[in-house]
Amino acid sequence: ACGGSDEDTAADESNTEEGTNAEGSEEVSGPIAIDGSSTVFPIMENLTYTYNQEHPDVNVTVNSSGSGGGFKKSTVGEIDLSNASRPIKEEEMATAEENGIQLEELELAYDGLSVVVSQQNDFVDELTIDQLKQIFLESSDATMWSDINPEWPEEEIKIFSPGHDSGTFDYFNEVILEEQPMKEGENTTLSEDDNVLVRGIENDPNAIGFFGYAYYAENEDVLKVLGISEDGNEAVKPNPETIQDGSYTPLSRPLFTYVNVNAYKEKTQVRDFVEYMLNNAGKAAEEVGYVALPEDKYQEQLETAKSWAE
Amino acid sequence: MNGVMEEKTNKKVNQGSAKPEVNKEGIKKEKANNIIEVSDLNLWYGSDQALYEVSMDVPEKQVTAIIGPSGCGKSTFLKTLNRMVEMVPIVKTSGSIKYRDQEIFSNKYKEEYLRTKVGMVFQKPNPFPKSVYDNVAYGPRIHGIKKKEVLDQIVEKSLKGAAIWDELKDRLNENAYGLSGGQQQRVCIARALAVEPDVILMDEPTSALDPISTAKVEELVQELKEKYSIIIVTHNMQQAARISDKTAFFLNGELIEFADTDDLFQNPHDKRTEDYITGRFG
Amino acid sequence: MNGVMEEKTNKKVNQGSAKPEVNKEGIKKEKANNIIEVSDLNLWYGSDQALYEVSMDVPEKQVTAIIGPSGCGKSTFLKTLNRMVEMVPIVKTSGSIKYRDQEIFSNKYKEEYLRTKVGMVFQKPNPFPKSVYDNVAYGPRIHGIKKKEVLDQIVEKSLKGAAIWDELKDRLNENAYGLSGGQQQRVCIARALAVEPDVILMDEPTSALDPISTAKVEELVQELKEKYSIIIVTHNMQQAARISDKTAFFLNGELIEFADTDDLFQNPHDKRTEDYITGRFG
Amino acid sequence: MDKGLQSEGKMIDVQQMIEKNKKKKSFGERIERIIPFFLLLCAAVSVLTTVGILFTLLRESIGFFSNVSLFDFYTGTSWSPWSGEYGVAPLIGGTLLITLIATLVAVPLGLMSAIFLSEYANDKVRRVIKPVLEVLAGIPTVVYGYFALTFITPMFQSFIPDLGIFNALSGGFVVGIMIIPMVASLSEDAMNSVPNALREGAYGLGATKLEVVFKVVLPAALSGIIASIVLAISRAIGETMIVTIAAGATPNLTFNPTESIQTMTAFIVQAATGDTTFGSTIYYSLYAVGMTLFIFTLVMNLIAQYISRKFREEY
Amino acid sequence: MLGQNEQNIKKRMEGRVAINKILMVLFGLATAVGLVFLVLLFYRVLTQGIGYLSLDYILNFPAPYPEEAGIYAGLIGSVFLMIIVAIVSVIIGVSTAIYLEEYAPKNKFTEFIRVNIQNLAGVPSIVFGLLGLTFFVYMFNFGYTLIAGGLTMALLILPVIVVAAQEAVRSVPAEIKEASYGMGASKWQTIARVILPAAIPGILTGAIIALSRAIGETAPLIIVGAATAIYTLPESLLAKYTAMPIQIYNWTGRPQEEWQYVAGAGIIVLLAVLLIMNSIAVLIRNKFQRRL
Ligand SMILES: Nc1ncnc2c1ncn2[C@@H]1O[C@H](COP(=O)(O)OP(=O)(O)OP(=O)(O)O)[C@@H](O)[C@H]1O
Ligand SMILES: Nc1ncnc2c1ncn2[C@@H]1O[C@H](COP(=O)(O)OP(=O)(O)OP(=O)(O)O)[C@@H](O)[C@H]1O
Ligand SMILES: [Mg+2]
Ligand SMILES: [Mg+2]
Ligand SMILES: O=P([O-])([O-])[O-]
Repeated sequence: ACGGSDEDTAADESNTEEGTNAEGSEEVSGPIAIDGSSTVFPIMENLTYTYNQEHPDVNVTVNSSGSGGGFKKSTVGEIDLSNASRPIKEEEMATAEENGIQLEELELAYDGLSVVVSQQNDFVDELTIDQLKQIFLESSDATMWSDINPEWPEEEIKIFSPGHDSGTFDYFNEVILEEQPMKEGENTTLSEDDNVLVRGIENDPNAIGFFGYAYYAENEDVLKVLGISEDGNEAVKPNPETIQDGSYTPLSRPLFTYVNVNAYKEKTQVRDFVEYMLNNAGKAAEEVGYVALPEDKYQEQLETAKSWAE
Repeated sequence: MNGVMEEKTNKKVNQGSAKPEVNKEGIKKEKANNIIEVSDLNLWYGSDQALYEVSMDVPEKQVTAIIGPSGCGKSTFLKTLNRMVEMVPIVKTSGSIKYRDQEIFSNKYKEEYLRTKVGMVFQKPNPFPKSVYDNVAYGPRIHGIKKKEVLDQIVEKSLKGAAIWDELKDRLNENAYGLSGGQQQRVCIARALAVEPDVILMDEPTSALDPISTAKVEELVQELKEKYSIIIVTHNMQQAARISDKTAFFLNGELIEFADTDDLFQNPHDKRTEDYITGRFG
Repeated sequence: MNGVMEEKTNKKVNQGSAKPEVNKEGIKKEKANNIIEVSDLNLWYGSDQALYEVSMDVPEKQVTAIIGPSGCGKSTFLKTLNRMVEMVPIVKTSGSIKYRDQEIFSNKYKEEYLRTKVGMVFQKPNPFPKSVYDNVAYGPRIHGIKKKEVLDQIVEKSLKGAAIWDELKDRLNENAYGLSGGQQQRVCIARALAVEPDVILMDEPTSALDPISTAKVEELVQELKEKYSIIIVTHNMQQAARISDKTAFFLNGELIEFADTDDLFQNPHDKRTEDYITGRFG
Repeated sequence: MDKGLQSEGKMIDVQQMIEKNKKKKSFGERIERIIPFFLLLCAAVSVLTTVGILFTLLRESIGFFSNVSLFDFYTGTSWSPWSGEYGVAPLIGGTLLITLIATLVAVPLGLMSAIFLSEYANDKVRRVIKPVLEVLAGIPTVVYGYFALTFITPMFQSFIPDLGIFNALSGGFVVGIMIIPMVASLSEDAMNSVPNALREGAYGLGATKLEVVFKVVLPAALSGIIASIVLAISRAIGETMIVTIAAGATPNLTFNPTESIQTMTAFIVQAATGDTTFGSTIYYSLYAVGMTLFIFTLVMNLIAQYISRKFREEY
Repeated sequence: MLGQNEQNIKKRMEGRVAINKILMVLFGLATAVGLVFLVLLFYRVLTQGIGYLSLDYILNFPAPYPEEAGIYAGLIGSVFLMIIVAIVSVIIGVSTAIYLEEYAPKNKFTEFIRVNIQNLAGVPSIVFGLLGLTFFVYMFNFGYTLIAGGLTMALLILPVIVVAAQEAVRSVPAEIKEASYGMGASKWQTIARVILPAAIPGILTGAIIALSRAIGETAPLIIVGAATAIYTLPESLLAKYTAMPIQIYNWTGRPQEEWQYVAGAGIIVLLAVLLIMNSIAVLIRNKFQRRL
């Protein structure tokens, strides 16, 4: 909510504190505050956990209050790193600038947004982008599966979607729905909790929904992932290869963290952690069910990051 | 000095005459007349024994008084007669109590039935937080009397019986909690009378009453014994002497002596009874 | 028949002698001896008036008895003397009460102080749910006495004074709620004695006691008046006659008559008093 | 007593000691004067809390109502904020439905449990069962949420075939289970504090336990019982995690308990923990819903308090 | 009896006693319903979580691997939170109750406070979260710290404690209050020595329920920013922290199935703490409770 003007003083304080610390060199210590996307949280937890084992004096805390929640805090300078499953929005960037905060984007991994139905669903295997629009768009009249394809049963489509303003929804909204409103009301269930979506879809042959690849991967036995085809091309299903090589389009998306450059400059431990993060993010991403970026991409970003300190 | 005192003085005059003593055994033989027969009653509160081997036959349609010093078990004994004492969960009893030849401790015997037959008036006034009317009508109502006219009749009769009708006839719908202690107690007596029980147990029923109400209740007790058997605990020996036909003297949980009232007061059989009634005790 | 009765019989013998009547005004003149002076006291519970224009001077180091039928305002009057009646929020009073020439209704007068000086024993036993010891030590403790030896002494003395030391000396640490009614009341009396007040108000203090305890308490009252002034409400006219020096008769919230006890009983000034004490009343 | 009098001579004079202590007592008197102020300050905390809540809710709601008219908000029957429809009725309906189901479960079960514990169970049983029941109120609502979703719903589905995976019924049912101890425990306390002399009076007239319960104990304990029910209902209205997880997130104006609904609280969580962009209308709408919820509980409580005052019996 | 013959009364008696028996069974069954669901819940939680429960689990910080993850930070965080909540809310709550029952003049303002408290008891926890965010986190500038969380929770359960304490204070018999005043005890002495001791069982019952509620609350802590992953214990009131329900909620939200079991283990620990709290309070309560 408020508190934008606090930033300067907060920064000053940490400045003097860290100044002395920096001279001591090698042994880094002090706090690092991270918040943001719940999608990115597992990667970040993995990274901070291993980092903390090497640097027990660094006091890392990670919250997961969503991409927007993270930006709410990072744009006023309350946190050092802000995780996001979508790029920062212009108005958020503007807020940051007003507050004298410089945020820089780093990509950590890829996620393949997976469109799924229940294993009990025996009629759909793949969908085109147009069909997705027909199913999800408010403006479309289709409410029955038979409205999409006459061969499909005359049953109501039940939609399960992540919260409307979550990073995951935002991305889907942007690339599939082209920023037009999605259906709402009786046959739509929104939840911030992806496991809840899994439960909802798994038992209903007429349900359809989407969420991060990791949730599909863990529930392969009860869910059926749909192949997505664009512009008459062959339908592609998400898997680590198709996500990394970009053939699963357009639903393959990058996951980010935004670094508070002011903090990066002033706090040794933030600098140290960002370096560690970029060196280890690929491994961490794979461990928690996401797809790593190509290795050189991490190194490239590391160079960029180092340039901020100047 | 006043009526009450004079009556007592009369008793005093009788003191010289020595009637032949009728002991417990003697009474037991007139079985037909006993409404309650207690044999070898022991009672424990947890591990503390409060009654020891009490045996006593309560005659029908007479007033039986129970006297004894504070803490001797009078209230406990009285509550045993309608099994109210079992409300204290740690209570254990042994022995037998027969009401009209039926064992009240038997599993088959319903305590609710017993308590309809053996009514009770308590030491501390305990009206329900309801109107005077509802207090008195409580008993008849639980026994299924619903007709307004009948209830009205019962309430009036019972309040009259408890010598409080005139005071309260215009306040029947007031909450009984607003009454003074004495008024409350008389409402409680009216409440007990309303179900017209067979036996009425009274635990120091007049201790909260002024002399006039006390005299009325005592008078009432005399009237009631035409139809009912009454057992009354009293801390007031004069009262026992005035109103009872038989008196039982308890001490430390034991029944020391039980005899016709005149005999007991004029010719106590036991040294302790004599000490107690002559005030040499303690 | 027993000690108590004999004493009363003695009183009766006195009945013939006609002492000159000392009326209210007569007493008021001996001002030096009055510890409490009530003038024109009116009291309302909400809109119901319970006391009407009561004026009465309580003599020092004597026993003043208050009698009257149930609901006539005895308890209310007593509670007014130590301002306990104000605990009922709807109570309103007018008039004046002076304790040792100081107006107790004055704003400057601390009711806590008044109550240390004017102690009280209630109608229903009301021990705290604490041990016997803590009950009796309560008063001294709240007034800052903390030394164990002193408290021990006070507790023992007070319990002895209330005729219950022998019964309870080994049970001082038991909870007072486990005691019988009579025992509880005597603990409450001991509790009041423990602060050694100047005046002791007693509201039917013996109504829950057996005759022996009653006799002891009565005896105690006689002893206490050596040092203290006692005002005792009783429903028992014999008791009033036995133990009090002066007696006040209340009826429907009015003080009907206030005189030396012997006078009041033998030579009642007011027809209503006479009717009441001869039992013709109601 | 004789002994007491004999030793009288060497006894201490208590009043004298009291007099002496009274002089030292200025400290005590100061406490006596300070305490009420301290207590009043504490009592003021709750008022300040309300003021704080109103401040928080109003400040942000004003932002919302500058975009959406108050009239549309309270008369609209469709809630789909992402298409600009802000009719709060479906959320209120969802809340009411959940509360109704929970109350229907908790009040009978809770009261019956209270009666059983207070009047029928012996001391030992009461001392074991009461605290065990209280555990129900302490289980994190997240746990209940998953319990409802993964256990209760499938169980209900076996005899209500067209019950959706998210539905008001299991959400409300589990909320009801959760608030049982609020009703049971506090009502039991109220019944327990009814003086035993009252029970004795009724038993002495030959009343059965049941008659004593219904005609004496319950009326005497009524104010305590109503207080416990109000607390329980308030808790049901405000319950968040269970309904978020098990009742779905479908703003749906229906009184059919087998359907998926959304409560006001569930929407607030959805909007507050989601990524709602700070400053957007949707972000502000959560405060408007919060405000509504607040007014809602206010009205509910005023009604309940009126009832409780009307039935209060003194003893 | 009037208008009724003996036979009728006896017949009715059979019926009344039978109904009493039947309802007794019904009441017992109703009590059992709550217990049955408790057992079911415990059974599910235990079967899910027991496998992951170990000393390591209790002493480990959060970790990205289910086998290494532990609840230590949450456990200690919750305990610290509860200490703050208990101290603040019991002191303020009982004081408020005493003020209202014993000191407050009967006027509009007092009535307002009373109504206000009753109403606060019905305000959803999430709203308290918003309050805490606005005031403790931002306005008082505590940030996302232990004290902000603790104060928010304390305000949340305050009304429950006040209402319970009021009821407890009110049910202290007037006779023993009179006895104390009659000894010349001042108001405060009477309260401290007679009223409070007699009201303790009721106050504790309220406090148990209230703290039980606080320890499981998730929503307001999310709003006032309890951390999800943290590798140090809070060292001061102004330190960041996490709490058990936050960790549990986070684990249940993860895709991999093992995390459900990790969460189950967390629930077991949370319930164990709850049971310990309850047992202590129940012991105290039973020690004091007796029917007057
Ligand atoms: N509920 C109880 N639990 C334990 N002991 C009890 C209980 N009620 C009474 N007692 C004990 O049993 C004994 C007899 O008590 P009881 O009340 O029967 O005496 P009482 O003769 O009626 O005395 P009083 O004249 O004072 O009323 C006493 O020692 C008392 O302490
Ligand atoms: N708290 C109260 N509120 C309202 N009225 C009351 C209250 N206490 C007593 N009264 C009324 O005041 C009158 C006097 O009552 P009080 O208790 O003083 O009588 P009493 O002479 O002590 O009677 P008893 O001998 O029965 O104790 C009665 O009519 C009673 O109903
Ligand atoms: Mg007795
Ligand atoms: Mg009186
Ligand atoms: O938490 P999100 O990744 O959906 O923003």
